[in-house]
Amino acid sequence: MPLSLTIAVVAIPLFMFFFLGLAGVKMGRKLTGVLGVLGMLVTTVLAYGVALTYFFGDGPQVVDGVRKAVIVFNPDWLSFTDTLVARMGIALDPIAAMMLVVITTISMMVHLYSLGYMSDHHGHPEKGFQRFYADLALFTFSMLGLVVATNLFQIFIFFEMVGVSSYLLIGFYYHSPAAIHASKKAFIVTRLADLFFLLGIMILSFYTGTFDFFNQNGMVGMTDSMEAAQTAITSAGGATFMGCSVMAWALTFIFIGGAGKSAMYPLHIWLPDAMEGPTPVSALIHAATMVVAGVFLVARLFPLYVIEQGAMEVICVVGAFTAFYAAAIACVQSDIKRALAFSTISQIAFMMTSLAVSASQEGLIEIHHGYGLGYMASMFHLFTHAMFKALLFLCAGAIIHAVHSNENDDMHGLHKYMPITSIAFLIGCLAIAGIPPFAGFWSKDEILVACYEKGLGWGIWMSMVAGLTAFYMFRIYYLIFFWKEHKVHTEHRPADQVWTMTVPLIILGAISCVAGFVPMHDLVTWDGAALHTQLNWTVAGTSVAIACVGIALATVMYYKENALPAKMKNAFSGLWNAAYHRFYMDELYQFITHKVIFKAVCVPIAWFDRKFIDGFMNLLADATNQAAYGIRRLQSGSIQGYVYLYIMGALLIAVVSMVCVLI
Amino acid sequence: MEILNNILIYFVIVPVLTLGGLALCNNKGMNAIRAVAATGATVLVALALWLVCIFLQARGAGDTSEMILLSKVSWYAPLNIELALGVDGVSVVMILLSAFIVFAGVFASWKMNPLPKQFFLWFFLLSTGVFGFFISIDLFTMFMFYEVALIPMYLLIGVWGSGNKNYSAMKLTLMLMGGSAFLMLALIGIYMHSAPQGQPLTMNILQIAQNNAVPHDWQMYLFPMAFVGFGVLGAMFPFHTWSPDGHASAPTAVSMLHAGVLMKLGGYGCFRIAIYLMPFAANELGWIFLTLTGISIIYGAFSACVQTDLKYINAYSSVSHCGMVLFAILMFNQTAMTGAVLQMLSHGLMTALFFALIGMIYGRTHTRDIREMGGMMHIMPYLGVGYVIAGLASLGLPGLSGFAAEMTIFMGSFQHPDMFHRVFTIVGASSIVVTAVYILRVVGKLLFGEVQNEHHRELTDASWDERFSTAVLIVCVAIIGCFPNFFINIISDSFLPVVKALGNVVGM
Amino acid sequence: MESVGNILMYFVIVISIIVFSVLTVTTRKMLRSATYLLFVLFATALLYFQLDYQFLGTVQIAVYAGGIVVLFVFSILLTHKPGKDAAALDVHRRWLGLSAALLGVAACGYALFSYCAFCGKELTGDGSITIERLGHFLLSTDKYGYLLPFEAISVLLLACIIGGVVIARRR
Amino acid sequence: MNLTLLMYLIPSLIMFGCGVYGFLTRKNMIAIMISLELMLNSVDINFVVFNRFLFPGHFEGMFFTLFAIALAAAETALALAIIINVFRIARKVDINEINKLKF
Repeated sequence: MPLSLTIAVVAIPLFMFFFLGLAGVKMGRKLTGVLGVLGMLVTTVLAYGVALTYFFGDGPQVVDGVRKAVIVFNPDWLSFTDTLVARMGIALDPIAAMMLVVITTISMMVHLYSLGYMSDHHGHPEKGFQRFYADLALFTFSMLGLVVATNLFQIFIFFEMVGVSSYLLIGFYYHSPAAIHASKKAFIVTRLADLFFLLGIMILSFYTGTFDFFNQNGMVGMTDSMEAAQTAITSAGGATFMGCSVMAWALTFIFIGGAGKSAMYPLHIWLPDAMEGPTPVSALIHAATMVVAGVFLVARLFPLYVIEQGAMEVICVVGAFTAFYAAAIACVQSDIKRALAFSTISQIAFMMTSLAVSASQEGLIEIHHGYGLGYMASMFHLFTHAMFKALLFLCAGAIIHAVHSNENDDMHGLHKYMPITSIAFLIGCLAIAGIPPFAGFWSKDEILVACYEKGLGWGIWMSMVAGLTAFYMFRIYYLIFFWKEHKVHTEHRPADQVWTMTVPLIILGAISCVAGFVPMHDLVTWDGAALHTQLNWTVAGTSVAIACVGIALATVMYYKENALPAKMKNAFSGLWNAAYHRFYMDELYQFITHKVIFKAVCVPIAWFDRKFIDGFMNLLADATNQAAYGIRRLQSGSIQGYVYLYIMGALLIAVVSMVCVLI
Repeated sequence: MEILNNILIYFVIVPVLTLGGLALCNNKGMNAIRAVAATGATVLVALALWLVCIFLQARGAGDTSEMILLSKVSWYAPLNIELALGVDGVSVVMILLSAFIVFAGVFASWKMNPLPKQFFLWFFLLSTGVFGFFISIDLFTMFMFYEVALIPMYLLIGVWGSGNKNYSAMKLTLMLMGGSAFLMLALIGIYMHSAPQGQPLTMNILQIAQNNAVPHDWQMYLFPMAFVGFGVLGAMFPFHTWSPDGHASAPTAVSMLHAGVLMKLGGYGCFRIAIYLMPFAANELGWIFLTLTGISIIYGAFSACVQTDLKYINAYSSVSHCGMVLFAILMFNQTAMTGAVLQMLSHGLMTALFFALIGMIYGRTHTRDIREMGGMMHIMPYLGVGYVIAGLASLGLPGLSGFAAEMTIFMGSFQHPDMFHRVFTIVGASSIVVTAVYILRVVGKLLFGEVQNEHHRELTDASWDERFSTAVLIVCVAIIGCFPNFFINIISDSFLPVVKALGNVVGM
Repeated sequence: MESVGNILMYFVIVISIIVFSVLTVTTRKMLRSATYLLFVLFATALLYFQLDYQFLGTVQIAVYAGGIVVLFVFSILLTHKPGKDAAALDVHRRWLGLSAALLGVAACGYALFSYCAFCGKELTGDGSITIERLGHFLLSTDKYGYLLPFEAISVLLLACIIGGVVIARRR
Repeated sequence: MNLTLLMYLIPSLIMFGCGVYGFLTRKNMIAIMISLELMLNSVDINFVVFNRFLFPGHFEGMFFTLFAIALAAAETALALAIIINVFRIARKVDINEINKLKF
């Protein structure tokens, strides 16, 4: 299968967006849904074909056993200067090809799942079903465009595009104030991050004079123009700003852009709220694909980050902290989607940390020799996490669809009623907890190995977070499916949902079981060469043991209804409350945006404008007016007055002239 | 007359003929008025497209002269006043923009009432001025057309406006006239020094630029006058306050034309007259105006965040976006200036679209206060979707025009070697976040959420003329957004002479 | 040396002019004011006669004294109740008028007395003019002909007649 | 005693002064017109006197006066017509009270 078919992979969703968006209203719901799924199916098949061809075909992309980037298509889109050109291209390299698979798989599952999930809303036919499918197609297009980008600017463009599709989908239930608020928040927070991304691009392009990742002839490999960039930066080495090199600033700014999309602390606040969107959307965008865009971005620029250790340290610290922070919050959430959202944040932080330790543990020279375990692990985890997290979200969606509530108080004991969902959820939990042979074990193990190589402290910290992960995931699982008998309402019994919703669960469950055996270290490495790794039994054993401890703890506390959780809650009420309120980050943001920016900046500026600037103009007008009124008194219309003045004037002139004559 | 062979003159003749046609119509014969107005506007669009073809052909054929389609007729020899015509890439795209906005404006005022004939008469007189301004390269003729474009605004707002229209019309006219007064002084000053000692003076811009004879100390006085004169129309802080009131009171089509085209006269004039003819002072004093425009960008955006009247929001947003135009022009490099023109195009179309939609919504709900509206998406989905698209264009969604323009500006500005300019670029760039805040705020309140007023449920969606008018603008916005390089190729080379002139100054 | 009769005549004229002028503007009865004006005009006519301008004096009597004063009397009778005094002048106004008038007179008088080189000039020759010559002057277009002003005045008078009719017409 | 030019100018000057005084102080419009006539008349005298004393053989001053008399007649006639008309509408001849057109 020719690699140029990637164009079709990207183009079909775009076409579907316009087609469903413009013609959907006329077509009716069923037809729209089926067409959407069919379109996505074609895209998925093509994407698989392209990815398999890229990885396993012996096309021109493999040189000496090293996979190079292939630029399929790269026209100019926006020429800033003769050399600085933003292009709209399609490039395939290992991570792009892997992402194609991830995105199309999840998107396909979500398209199918939505046929059932979106057909009704609390029993009423869902309004805007067509709009939903159009937006899904738009998102898929944007995300695909993002991963196949040939240059930094294109990534930025698609960052914006996914931001907007995410906005539209979070705000899908646009009559609900919470959804509007959440969508607005998501957009603005990521927009703020994108501003930093833009600054990073500006600085980087200013010093390197290019946006491109790859050399023009495409085959030469990943870092050719980047190497040029490195040289440029090194030669501009004196360029510093506030004590750090401009490169460090640029890369940190770009990371902030990625952190916004990937919900790193402190820009994570939008993600939990984004759960106001329909659950399939949460699964697609806010668990599997869009939120890893930041990780993807850092991975894409990995060769640059390798040079600039300072930026990597920042990422490392932010990632490690976020992983723990989000995991801690996830332990106490009662809304299952929010708990999953925090779990997502934590897992993405794992990937970020993994990338960061990978760059920082090695010097530049070793990297060139082809070592980059953390990078590979990160991408591997991205892949597996997408699968099992999407699975977990789709399960959550099925549950919510069945009980019409997000709160786990309304669930409990659902295992009896929804066995398929329960098993699928369990697979997901095992995978995320890192129990072999499920997918998560293999990827997380690699991450931990990479962390231990960076330093013992980093490894222990991340292992602890991994244990916490196992604990909170099983807490959620038990609270949903066990704990106590479900209070069955007579009018409807919760049950496994229609086949369109169940089939994706089964497929994703199966993938979660086997995804760990994908030979990722052969396929996805930062320089394209195969990476020879073997299981580090010490680390693996430790992490499995920690995970088991976490699961055991969760079992003790939450399997059967008991008083232990309440006791714990009372014992650590301060901590519990803080975690439950997400350590008051939202309140802090609320304070800054509303009290500081809105009340202390916008309102005074508007006041200043009306009263001062405008007032000044009005003052000018009034002064003119008043002066006119004043002068008007002279034009009294009284002839006698005029004559008097006339005579006096004449006399004055006479006197003056006489005086002049006398002098 | 030889000048009649030049296509440019028809951009003035066609509106004037339309004026004549309208004058013959009966005020009650709505269909005749519409037919004449629509025909005039369509011919203008056709002419503009043809002009683009001619321009591309000329450039394609290797004609690299600064302006093409040059021709002139002497008007008043003692003062060397000529009707001199000529266009470069910037004028061409501006003419194209104006033609489309006039076209959309005619359809947006399809049901104009009362006095439709008089409305369209003034409307076309205004467009005569606009087109005349863009095609002339003679200082006096430009100024004359500039005034022709400004004056009808008073009547259009004062008679057909809404709300506090007398105040707004008076304020707008007086402030713009105040700007014109400065401008006239500057133009006279330039004319007096348009040629070296002993040679005949000239009003022709190309000639003046070639002579480059305005003494430096005079430039230091004339440049601020010219820049402020045009800057008032370009809504530069602190001379922008006519804009919120004026837009709020103006009828739909007038808001469209005003924000869409008239405000562009300011940016165009700043570049064509102030900077091009007086590069020395531009280089020396640029930083002052750069600071002011930088303030405009941020200030307009923050002010827009707390407004509750739809038109005020847009007016302040225009202050921010037009500030960006002047900001980019003052960066003195080709990329940023190209971005400025793109931004003019983008802002013109997008704001016209905004005002058209606001006018349509206002025509139904009879309120523009966002606190009294909500859930419009349920009631009028077409207008709602249009508004969202306009909003996304405004906050810079790739694929719509705003993104390409802003990015060109920021990327170009950041290429400036001076740290001051680069830091200011960052300040300017931060407006994209604030823009998102106010756009999403208004979209959230106006379109989404629950319906606030039960009477609104009975309102209808857009009629065919409204749909047509907005669709034209949306398509234009999308075309610029999707194929920016097409426009950049037309515009970009036009800035070479200016950049060269500025470069000479810096070199000295 | 003038004849005594002439000098006596002069004093009569001058005194009546001065006295009646002052009375004209100081009396509070309108009808009297008009009558004093009539006397002033008569005195002026006498002055013209004394200076040998008989025709002018005649015109003065016919037009001014005969026409204009009658008009005044008519309009006073139309607009005033007979016998009623005008309101007393306020002090402020009187001082204003008095100051302007006196200052003006003083300035002009000063100028006359100090700078007038020809003020001591006496009457010479006969200034009289025959009606025939006058008619020639009025209708001639020569150097000293007044045809154009004459025609202009006649047009003006016509306009005045029409204007008077238009204004006075009841609508 | 000789009758000099000055001796004719003095009464004319006083007459003019009276005219000015009357014009400035009177409130009645007709009285103002009368004052005006006084001033006009004094000017007429001046013309005649200058003509007679300084340029005995010429008649320009006389003709000027002749025309001025005609003009004065016309002006008075019109002004009085207006005054009477105003009186008919406003029932007033006091110049201070007729201010409907003011401002």
